[in-house]
Amino acid sequence: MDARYARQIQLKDFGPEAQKKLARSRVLVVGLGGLGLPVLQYLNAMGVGTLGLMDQDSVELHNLQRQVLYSEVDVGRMKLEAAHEKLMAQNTKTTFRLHDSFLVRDNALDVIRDYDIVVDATDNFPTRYLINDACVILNKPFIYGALHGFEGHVSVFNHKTGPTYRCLYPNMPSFDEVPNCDENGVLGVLPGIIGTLQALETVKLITGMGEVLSGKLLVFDGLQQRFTKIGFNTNPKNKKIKGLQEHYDPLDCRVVASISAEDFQSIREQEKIQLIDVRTPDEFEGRHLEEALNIPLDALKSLPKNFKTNRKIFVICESGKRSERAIRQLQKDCPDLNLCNVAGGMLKMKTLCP
Amino acid sequence: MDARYARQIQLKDFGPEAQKKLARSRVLVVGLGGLGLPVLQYLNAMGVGTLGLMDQDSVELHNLQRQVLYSEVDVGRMKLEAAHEKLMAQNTKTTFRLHDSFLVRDNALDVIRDYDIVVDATDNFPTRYLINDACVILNKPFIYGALHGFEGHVSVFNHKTGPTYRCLYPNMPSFDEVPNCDENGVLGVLPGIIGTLQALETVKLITGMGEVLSGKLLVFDGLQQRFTKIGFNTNPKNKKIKGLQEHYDPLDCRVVASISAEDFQSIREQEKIQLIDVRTPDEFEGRHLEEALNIPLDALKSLPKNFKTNRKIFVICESGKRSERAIRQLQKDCPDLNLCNVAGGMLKMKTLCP
Amino acid sequence: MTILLFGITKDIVGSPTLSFPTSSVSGKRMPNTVKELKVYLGKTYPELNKLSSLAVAVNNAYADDDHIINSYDEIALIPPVSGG
Amino acid sequence: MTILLFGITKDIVGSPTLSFPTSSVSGKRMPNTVKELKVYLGKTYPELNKLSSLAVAVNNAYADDDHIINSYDEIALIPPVSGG
Repeated sequence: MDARYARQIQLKDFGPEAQKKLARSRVLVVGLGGLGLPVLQYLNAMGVGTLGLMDQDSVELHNLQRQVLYSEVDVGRMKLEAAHEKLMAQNTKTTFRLHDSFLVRDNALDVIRDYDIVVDATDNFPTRYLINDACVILNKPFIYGALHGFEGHVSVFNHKTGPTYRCLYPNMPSFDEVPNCDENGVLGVLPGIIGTLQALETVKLITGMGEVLSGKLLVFDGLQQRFTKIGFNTNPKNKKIKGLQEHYDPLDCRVVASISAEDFQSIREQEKIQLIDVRTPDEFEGRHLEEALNIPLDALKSLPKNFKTNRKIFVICESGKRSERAIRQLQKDCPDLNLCNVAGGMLKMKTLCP
Repeated sequence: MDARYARQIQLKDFGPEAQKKLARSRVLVVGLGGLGLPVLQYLNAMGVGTLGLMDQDSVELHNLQRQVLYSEVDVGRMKLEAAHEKLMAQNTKTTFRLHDSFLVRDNALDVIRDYDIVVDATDNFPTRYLINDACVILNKPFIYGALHGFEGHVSVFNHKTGPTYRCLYPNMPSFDEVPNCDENGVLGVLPGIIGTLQALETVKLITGMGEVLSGKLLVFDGLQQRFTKIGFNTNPKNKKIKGLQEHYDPLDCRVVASISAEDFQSIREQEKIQLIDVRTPDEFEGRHLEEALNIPLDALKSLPKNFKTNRKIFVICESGKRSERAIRQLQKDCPDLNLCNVAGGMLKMKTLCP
Repeated sequence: MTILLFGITKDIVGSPTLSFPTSSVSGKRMPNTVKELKVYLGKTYPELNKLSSLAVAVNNAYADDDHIINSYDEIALIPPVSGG
Repeated sequence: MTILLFGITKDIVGSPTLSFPTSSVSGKRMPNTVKELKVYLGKTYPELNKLSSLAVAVNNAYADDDHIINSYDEIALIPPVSGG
């Protein structure tokens, strides 16, 4: 085997056999963000033969605080292109397969079918449940990682007869109970810790060495430096999924068009915009953007009369959650309105214009 | 504060104050290898104002298996130069200070003095004890990380009245009891896990948030996925160090000149070399390099008569440990001999020419 | 009884742990099952009630609603998290 | 008594844990202190004797040579490691 991998081949519990298994394995990484990048950097360094990259986002400035593979010059580029370029330079022997789309109901089975293992490095519940169901249907294990502030989860789901994501969390939380997608903050280094732990589990799964985190949820609390391991069992009915659900997207961030606070700020500086602030009158009075019209969420039945419905209408609240709900509410009756959520809301705007 | 850091500034326990503290802090990372690189990538991403880089090694092919910041084209370049280039592209706002040397007794106090925190990302005991003593003398905390195969250690030493490295391990192990330096294997992703945990402790120390791993040693076993936390106390005499020891180098790898198996192999292919194999006759008979002369370690008193003492003499054993000892033994009497250890020994040579 | 709080439950309660006095001291009736504990906590922290999806661990093992708990157990509330 | 082995002690023993029967079962005199445990282990695994620098933890706390141990303790042998 390659001298390049000598330092791990010389390990008694690893050896040339494990290296060969890595070389022959095919791993799909869904999401090229905070979790996906360290997973890819280390799997690529260690010699995994085929790596699938899947994402359709572009690099934004505020990604750089935790997505360490990207440089400042990559801002605005497609993540897929930027990540592929750097990973190729790191290891020219790896076969890269590029999937220039998000993982959705209509492509999930076809994409996952050709891989041995899936790494869930996504940032939203709908895709996590989709990965779970597709992996159960195709009988593939997947390595789960997820974040919240200073905390992270790691587990290996659907490994042989082991439990699945639905054995822990049977149903998707509704969109107003747990922060989803971009709304929630995360300490820059947290995805690095969780992503490298995911990469380790991937390697253990491929090579068969050690004990895989199957049937165990590792919960890491970075503030308290506390690792808690929770045991849980397979619920047989969750292993019997035969087809995907009709919809995974009702809670998907991507259904509600959103704009980063940074981009929103540059648009504000260039043109006259239409903006609804759905916070309470008290919050509005505390501080608001001058072009904003205040209609609290519970009073929002329809658009103000003087708004042009053929032009884009921005909606803002404190953190981006109520404004998302406002958009869903308005879209129920008028699905064609061009509504756009200001991600992060006034909290983010305040960091931009202190 | 910068929109770039919005995702962490919006965290209640972090906020703009913590971001300012990061920007004002000066962190020295000693060693640009498996541990140092993830530490630097994440501290740089998160906005630490001043980062000190210290190393004098060049990138070797077998580094790429775990040192993920380097690309294949960097092999042969100085680590300092390659790492600096990529970190600059990642964050142009960071101030980088480059220390183009190893940390040694004669420069330690002068270099460390100008930093708030030291990250111990070295790969050998002498430098770890030197960092410990210099940090005690200068009253600086340091973030310790170390590896062995599938395992890793993390702790924060000399934080206020907290314990030091010597409170855990009072004296440096002798060079034949615990593997040192390059000899021992390491799973590629392990330094990623330990390095990101070191980066987290660094950020907690700078910002004051959460509980710092002071007085606690975190021991991670990647095979068993076991995190063990050991409490230990300050031994007051270890806080009273007033000056560095005369020598830290008797066990230092760098004192014994060594060559990587790869480089050794290319020299072998180009010229006729002088080589002593210090293994037992049995081991030698099992397999040896054709130009090798077998003198078992315990029979090695002086050089063979027909060896040219003005030319380089290579010494090899099974793993590189006995040959290192052989060189120390020979150098005691003749310090000017041009002896060179083949790192990794026959074990590595076998991976090169299977 | 010690309750470790993770994810949004930590944000709702405002602290990483909760400690309960044992029933004999407080005089109040203590929850005997995971379900009763959820109801009990929901009274003090109403926002917890809207979490339809919440894993509860008793002594490091996932526990159903009817799992019996006692005052020496270590409980953890682990809601799903989505970030990546 | 369970002994967790780390670093080179795991390599020497060839396993990540050691379990001791309690003295009443084996009939042998069990070690009562950390020092006695080291001597005891050194007889079976002579290579352990050359470790001049070895941290021993009893129930997750660093323990000196004269620390008293009993059969229900969890012991960990943690030698220094140098890689980076």
